Amino acid sequence: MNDWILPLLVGIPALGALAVALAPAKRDGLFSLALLFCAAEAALAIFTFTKFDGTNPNEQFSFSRPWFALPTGAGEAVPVAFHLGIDGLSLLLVALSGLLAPVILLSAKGHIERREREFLVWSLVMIAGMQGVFLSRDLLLFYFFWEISLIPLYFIIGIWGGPRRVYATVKFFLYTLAGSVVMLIALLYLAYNFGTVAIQELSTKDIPVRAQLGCFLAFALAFAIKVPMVPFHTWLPDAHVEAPTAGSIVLAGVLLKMGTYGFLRLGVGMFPAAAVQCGPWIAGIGAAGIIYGSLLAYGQSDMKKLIACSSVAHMGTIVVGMFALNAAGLRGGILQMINHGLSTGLLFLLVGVLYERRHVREIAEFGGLAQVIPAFAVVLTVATFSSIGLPGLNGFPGEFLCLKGAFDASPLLGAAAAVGTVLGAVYMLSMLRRVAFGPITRGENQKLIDLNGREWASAIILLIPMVWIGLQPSLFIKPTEPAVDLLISQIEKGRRSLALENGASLKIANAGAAETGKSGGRR
Amino acid sequence: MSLLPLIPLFPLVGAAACAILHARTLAARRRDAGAAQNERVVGAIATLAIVASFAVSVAGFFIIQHEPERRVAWIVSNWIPTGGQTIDFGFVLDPLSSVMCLVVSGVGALIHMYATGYMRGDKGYARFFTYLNLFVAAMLILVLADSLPILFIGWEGVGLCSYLLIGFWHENMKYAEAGQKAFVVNRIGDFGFLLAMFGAATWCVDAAGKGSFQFAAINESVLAGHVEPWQVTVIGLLLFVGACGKSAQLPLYVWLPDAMAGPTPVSALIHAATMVTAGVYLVIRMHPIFDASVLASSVVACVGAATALFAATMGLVARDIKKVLAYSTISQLGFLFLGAGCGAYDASFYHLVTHAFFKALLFLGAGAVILAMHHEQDLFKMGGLKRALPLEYRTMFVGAAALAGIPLMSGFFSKDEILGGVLAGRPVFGNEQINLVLYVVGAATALMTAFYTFRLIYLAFEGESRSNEHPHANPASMTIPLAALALLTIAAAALGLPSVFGEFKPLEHWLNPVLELGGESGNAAKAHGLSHSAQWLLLGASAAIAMIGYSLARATYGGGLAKSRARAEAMPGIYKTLVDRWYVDELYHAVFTKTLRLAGVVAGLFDAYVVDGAVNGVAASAKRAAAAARGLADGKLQSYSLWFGAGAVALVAAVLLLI
Amino acid sequence: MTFFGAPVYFLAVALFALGIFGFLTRRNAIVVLMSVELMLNAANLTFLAAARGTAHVHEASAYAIFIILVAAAEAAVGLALVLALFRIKQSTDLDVASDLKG
Amino acid sequence: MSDDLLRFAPIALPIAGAVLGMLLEALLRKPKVAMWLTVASLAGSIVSVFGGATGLAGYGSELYTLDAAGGILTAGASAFALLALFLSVNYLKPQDDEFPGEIPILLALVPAGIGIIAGARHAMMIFLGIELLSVPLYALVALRRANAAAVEGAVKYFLLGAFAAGFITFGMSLLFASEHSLDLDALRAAAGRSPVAAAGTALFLAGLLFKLSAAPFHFWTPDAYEGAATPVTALMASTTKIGAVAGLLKITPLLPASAWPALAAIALLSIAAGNFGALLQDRVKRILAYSSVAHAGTILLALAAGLSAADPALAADLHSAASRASVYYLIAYGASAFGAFGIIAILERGGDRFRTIGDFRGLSRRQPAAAWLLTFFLLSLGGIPPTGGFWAKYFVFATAVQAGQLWIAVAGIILSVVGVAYYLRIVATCFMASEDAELGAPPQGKVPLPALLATLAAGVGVLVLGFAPAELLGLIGR
Repeated sequence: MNDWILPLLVGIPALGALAVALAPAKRDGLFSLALLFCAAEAALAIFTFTKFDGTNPNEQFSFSRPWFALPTGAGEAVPVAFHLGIDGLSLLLVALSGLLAPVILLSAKGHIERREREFLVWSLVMIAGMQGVFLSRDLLLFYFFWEISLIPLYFIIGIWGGPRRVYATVKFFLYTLAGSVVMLIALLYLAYNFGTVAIQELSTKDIPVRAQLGCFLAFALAFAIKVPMVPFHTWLPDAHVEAPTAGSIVLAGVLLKMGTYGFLRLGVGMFPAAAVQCGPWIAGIGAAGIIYGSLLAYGQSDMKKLIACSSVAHMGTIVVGMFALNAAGLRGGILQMINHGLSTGLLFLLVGVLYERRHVREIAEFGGLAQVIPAFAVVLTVATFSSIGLPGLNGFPGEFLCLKGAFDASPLLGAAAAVGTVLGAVYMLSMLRRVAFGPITRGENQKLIDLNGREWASAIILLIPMVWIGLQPSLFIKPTEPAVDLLISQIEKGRRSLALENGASLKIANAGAAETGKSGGRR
Repeated sequence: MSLLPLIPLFPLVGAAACAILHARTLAARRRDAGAAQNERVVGAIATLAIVASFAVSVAGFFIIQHEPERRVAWIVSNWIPTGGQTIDFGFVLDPLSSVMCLVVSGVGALIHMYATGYMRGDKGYARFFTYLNLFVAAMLILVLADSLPILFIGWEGVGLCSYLLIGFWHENMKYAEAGQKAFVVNRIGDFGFLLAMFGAATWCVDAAGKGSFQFAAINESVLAGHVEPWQVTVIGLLLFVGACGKSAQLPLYVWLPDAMAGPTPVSALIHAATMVTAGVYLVIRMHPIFDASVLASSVVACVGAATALFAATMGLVARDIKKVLAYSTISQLGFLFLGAGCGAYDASFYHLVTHAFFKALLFLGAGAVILAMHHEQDLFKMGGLKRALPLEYRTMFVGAAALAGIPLMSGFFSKDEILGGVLAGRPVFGNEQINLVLYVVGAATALMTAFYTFRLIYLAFEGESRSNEHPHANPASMTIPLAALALLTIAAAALGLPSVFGEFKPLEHWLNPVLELGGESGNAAKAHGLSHSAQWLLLGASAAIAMIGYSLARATYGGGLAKSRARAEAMPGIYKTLVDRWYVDELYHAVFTKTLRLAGVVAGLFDAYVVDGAVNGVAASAKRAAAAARGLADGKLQSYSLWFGAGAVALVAAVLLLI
Repeated sequence: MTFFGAPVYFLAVALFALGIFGFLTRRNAIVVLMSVELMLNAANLTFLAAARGTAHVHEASAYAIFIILVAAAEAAVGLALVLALFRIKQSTDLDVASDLKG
Repeated sequence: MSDDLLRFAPIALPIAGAVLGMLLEALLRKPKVAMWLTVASLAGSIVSVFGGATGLAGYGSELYTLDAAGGILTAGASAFALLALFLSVNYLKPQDDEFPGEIPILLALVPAGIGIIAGARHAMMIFLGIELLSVPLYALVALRRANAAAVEGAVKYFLLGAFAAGFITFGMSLLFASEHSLDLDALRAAAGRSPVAAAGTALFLAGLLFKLSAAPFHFWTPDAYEGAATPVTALMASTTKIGAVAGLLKITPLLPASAWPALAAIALLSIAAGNFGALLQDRVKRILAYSSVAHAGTILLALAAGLSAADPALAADLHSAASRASVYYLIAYGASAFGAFGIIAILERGGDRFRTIGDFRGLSRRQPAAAWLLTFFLLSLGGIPPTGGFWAKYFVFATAVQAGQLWIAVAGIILSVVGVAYYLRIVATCFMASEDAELGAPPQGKVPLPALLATLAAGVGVLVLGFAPAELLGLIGR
């Protein structure tokens, strides 16, 4: 059976990194070599998307080799396997990461002038790490790739970043690491108490509710920092502002999705009862995040920081959608993950285009660009409207489903989340207006040159799926449906065990003394 | 019937073609600045696309005659799988949507022809027609949609095109701001619409308990009583919020006057004939909801009446010719909602159609005047154009007469039908007296409408010219649509003569299948039916109101500007507030924009100092601990050994204690 | 069992405590070395005292010899180091050796 | 007969090599001979461990028997000594007039001492092993007699070492006083019965904790590491802990199981003291010294967990898990620390320039290979995958979780994140210096080949451990 696909998905960029590190070529030679690997990666990703069997809910193309066994005393040991697999939940994200690979390279060619070799090596390692996270079906392997993917971005931001890059990159690295080490402890707890680290097995084992809650919260901390959810988001604007364009694209495009994907696969998938218990809280924080992120974005004068804050709001929508824990919300969450990747990736690409020409990011520095560089203005308008969820573009189906999920969960939550659509329009359109429309305020803007071939290529790679998802959302949602329905059955199981648990405690309470006693498990 | 998707498809293809041509022009212009635009080709493509769509609509209009319930549908199933209620990409052509298609594509075609002349020489010619075609396509999707989400696609699509077209001359920051304001206010309305959609999908369940987004299913479920009353009211009110955003009713009307920043054909097409009526179309399409909930329909009626009156007052003193027409549009839309709110759906739809014709005519006429006066829009700087622009004068006079409700004009009959519907319609908030009050408000508005309409005519065309510009004639491509629309305005009267002149009401019969959904409750006005004498009385009153308005306008503005100025100064207080549009804009700016900006800054500071402060605080405390740790290692062997000894003692003590 | 009550253990513990006290308070390198010797001899004393009158007396004396032997080796290296320190710092006062800190 | 010889080979060979080396060097005055002799003897020791010297019964086996874990530790120590020898071959020559001859002899004795501790079945054997390990190290630290820092470091290390010896001996005497035997198996059987024995074990433990450089006994480490020549520091960083842990693995079971909180407290204290100590440090060697204190604390976490099981069945499992984790940790940490110091030694080439972090500014542009390799070692020390350090940290915390000490594990791992901060500071200085920053002068002279080989060997070790932890786990487990 074709189990060679997934190791290759992780292998191609890794081999690419090795090849670029050792290749004797000079600047352009290196870029084309790296681009070759990235193109192969993108092709394979699209190939995987097409060959994926949309009707089968469990993992496909699985590739598993025993790695080592963690002895847990008393003879037996916890088998740890190098186990890759893809299913409905990770399909779209794997495709997106593959697709973004060439975009990162193409955008990097413009503004990486020094130490290109190192940059290309780190980018390729980054892509390998990302694919590894989405494909790994073994908790330990997931953690292994999860931490490996931190290092490349640390260097990408650190070496090619802006003036405060060291502060930003150390903050990003330590913040994410602090969250993930707590996840490691929970991971070990699972290994020892349930004898396995395979995600599939853990999802089927019915872990007691109290243990589920503990592990869920530990995992949730790591993912909340990565998403980022509001109280833990302060590293994102700094990281984006200081990161080079290519770094921002990969950070916004894929890295943030590891958090939401983790919530989905490991949070809801393995600890359904805890997910049901904490669901409303997390969705509430997500909704607050949408509004808070939007207000933050509205107050920004730096274009890149504005888009970074908008990602906080968009990721809030995804979290609200997912933790509505119903059919529409989960579908919306998964689709919105790649929508955000595409539209924010394109927005950062465009900010990079401006930065390469003017070396400045303040919105006030621009104005009336539509008259000077119309092509750029058109792409910026499309990206802006895609990010605020205009029907016909990719933003609408995802956001619609997320909000519908939230509304089905509770109308109040739906209303709060929907406020984000209005606020989104406010700050995005005001940015678009101040950048593209109005009179030309700066002399330097007169001489700007429009998008060149390379920039057009990377923009088109993003625009095609953006329009395609907008026109034919079912093509992208259908393959994920079986996996989502499987997840829904998990959630139902979680709800039942939670009700059982509360029911049991309720009986004890009643038996103890005649008192009002709250009703059984909250919905 | 696979013809249906063609209706929106033609304008879409047209828009794509114009876009490609525009891109080619831009590329050519980049090589040498003076590259000529192929205006003729672009104009032809764009207009033909709309004419083709109009032709298909006409064909569709005749085809559905023979269909059983005059209804034809086309569906792409499971467009967005939501795991619950499926969302199919479906169009339906039934009496209501077919008439709307005819109006949209018909008036659209005329306006496109007009625009080819109006926009001549503009360097964004092809870009303009790309957006215009895109708009018509979106409007057609909106009208043909058979379910709320697909209507929402058209709904936001027209919002986008109005944003692009209002801010068409984006070099001017004022226009760009107007475009953004329009989109944001529309988005606030869409917020309500979105929640209404979700509410309808979850609450309006059929017998089997399965919700759906389809209009038919929702209406059926409401009629069958599967939905609790409060839910119906909530959906109704939220739908009305969406309608207010799109049709510029109180309190979300502020964007329409600023939308006049767009080129005049845009104002004619979007802000008079088509987009702004989308809200009324929605109410009529979902009328079982409004029939079922007294509260919702009463709110619609009252807000409609209030907006009508309020906008009319501002129309009295507006100096810019397009602003006058903009306020009049808001006011007439108020009328439509007033009618719909009282259950007179066919009356308000009739007025919607007639209004589309004569308001488009007035706007196009105004455009011609502006073009002739080299882009001068201030009425006080015009005058005496009667001689220079005879055709424009006559056609605009017809439009003005219809708007003012001069007897025998289509506007007179349609407005009268609404006022009749209000009187005989469903009691608002459950008691008759309010209907009477609403009638009086309507009548007052009609009076003011007549007054400001003819004020416009007299200021622009009568008296001697107050500007040193000598107006030049407009090209044929602009005058033909004017004439056509004038004819349409006159002919439209035939669509719905009052029953007193015999039962000749083609429009009403045509709409029955759609409006009869609720059986008796569907069209309340018809059921009560005013006695003949009451109808005559009503007709007389409307005629009187129109004539009074006309003569008042003639008296004040007939003799030239000086005398009218004096009368205006007579009541300075009111005049000033009216001129400043009741200070609403300033209020909105202060309440919304300022607080939002302040909230943005506060959030930024809070984020930087509190949330980020906490993170940096942790780092700082770690550094403080590090400094303390370094302090311990002072290099002296004695202190090292002291620590060693203390450690050993502590260890021994601990072990002994823990045995 | 009065075994532990025997006065010799008090002496051993006293010696050990004296050694520690000397090590902590004295600043002269040589005296510090001597106090370490004290601690080692306290251990010797305990070994021999514990084995008195039991079958393990040979074993205990072997351990004592081992400890004395190790003490000698340490003293040798220790004094060599103190000498090196003296050559550089011209003083055996240990506070002199406190350049490395932080 | 051959079994007896083979069993003692791992420790006998190095000692023989050292003694013979001294004689030849005195007679023939050619230092090269002593060096090659040491190389041969150390290599022989490693080969003998894997050649079956472990687990043999027979003469003297009640005093000394090398089990699998002990074998790995001895082989590891010998390997690190060998690499240290290569590292120091032409490190000292340029500006010191010392006979290089002493180095190989002293280097050979260190793994011998560790071998004795690793195979010890008798308390006195542990003490002898510790002395055999420590005394050569005191001398090695003070090798550059003219250098004030070296001598000062050595004096402090020596005096505190002697102080620790005092505690160890007195502890043993108390053990003997209460149990009349120093045989470890007998003592383990009597664990927790008499307070005097417990006190004795505690004192013994204090001495070992000093050797391990756990807090609050760690203050000698920074001064000794900074004072010593870099190859010697590399040796100390990688081997002293092996000896200490070998001893602890044998002594901690003597403590009653209920005493584990004491160990856990010291473990957390060490991680905190080490990480916070290093956070604001500016001299690189002191940073790595404080980091070794933190790593000592991490190993102690595993040992504390190993001790914590009350009922005997679980105790055996936990103890084997703890020893497996700590042995793996020692090898992985040893290789990483050795590698880091190796890079510094290569960069210094005997000079004295790469002392503060500032000297490393923009290293990635001057010596990219050195910068990347140093980063790899630092990441391993930080416990970031794909390095051996990650799995080491993983196994230690696995043991803690297995013993059910969740909150201690969480506290420990959060504190270790603070540790990563200062590794990143060094990496940041190497890679992220701004363009215009003036860079330190490049080290003169060509890279000494043996030193390069030694460091690369350590690098390969860390990489192999990073991707394939099963091999070493298997070896230890067997």
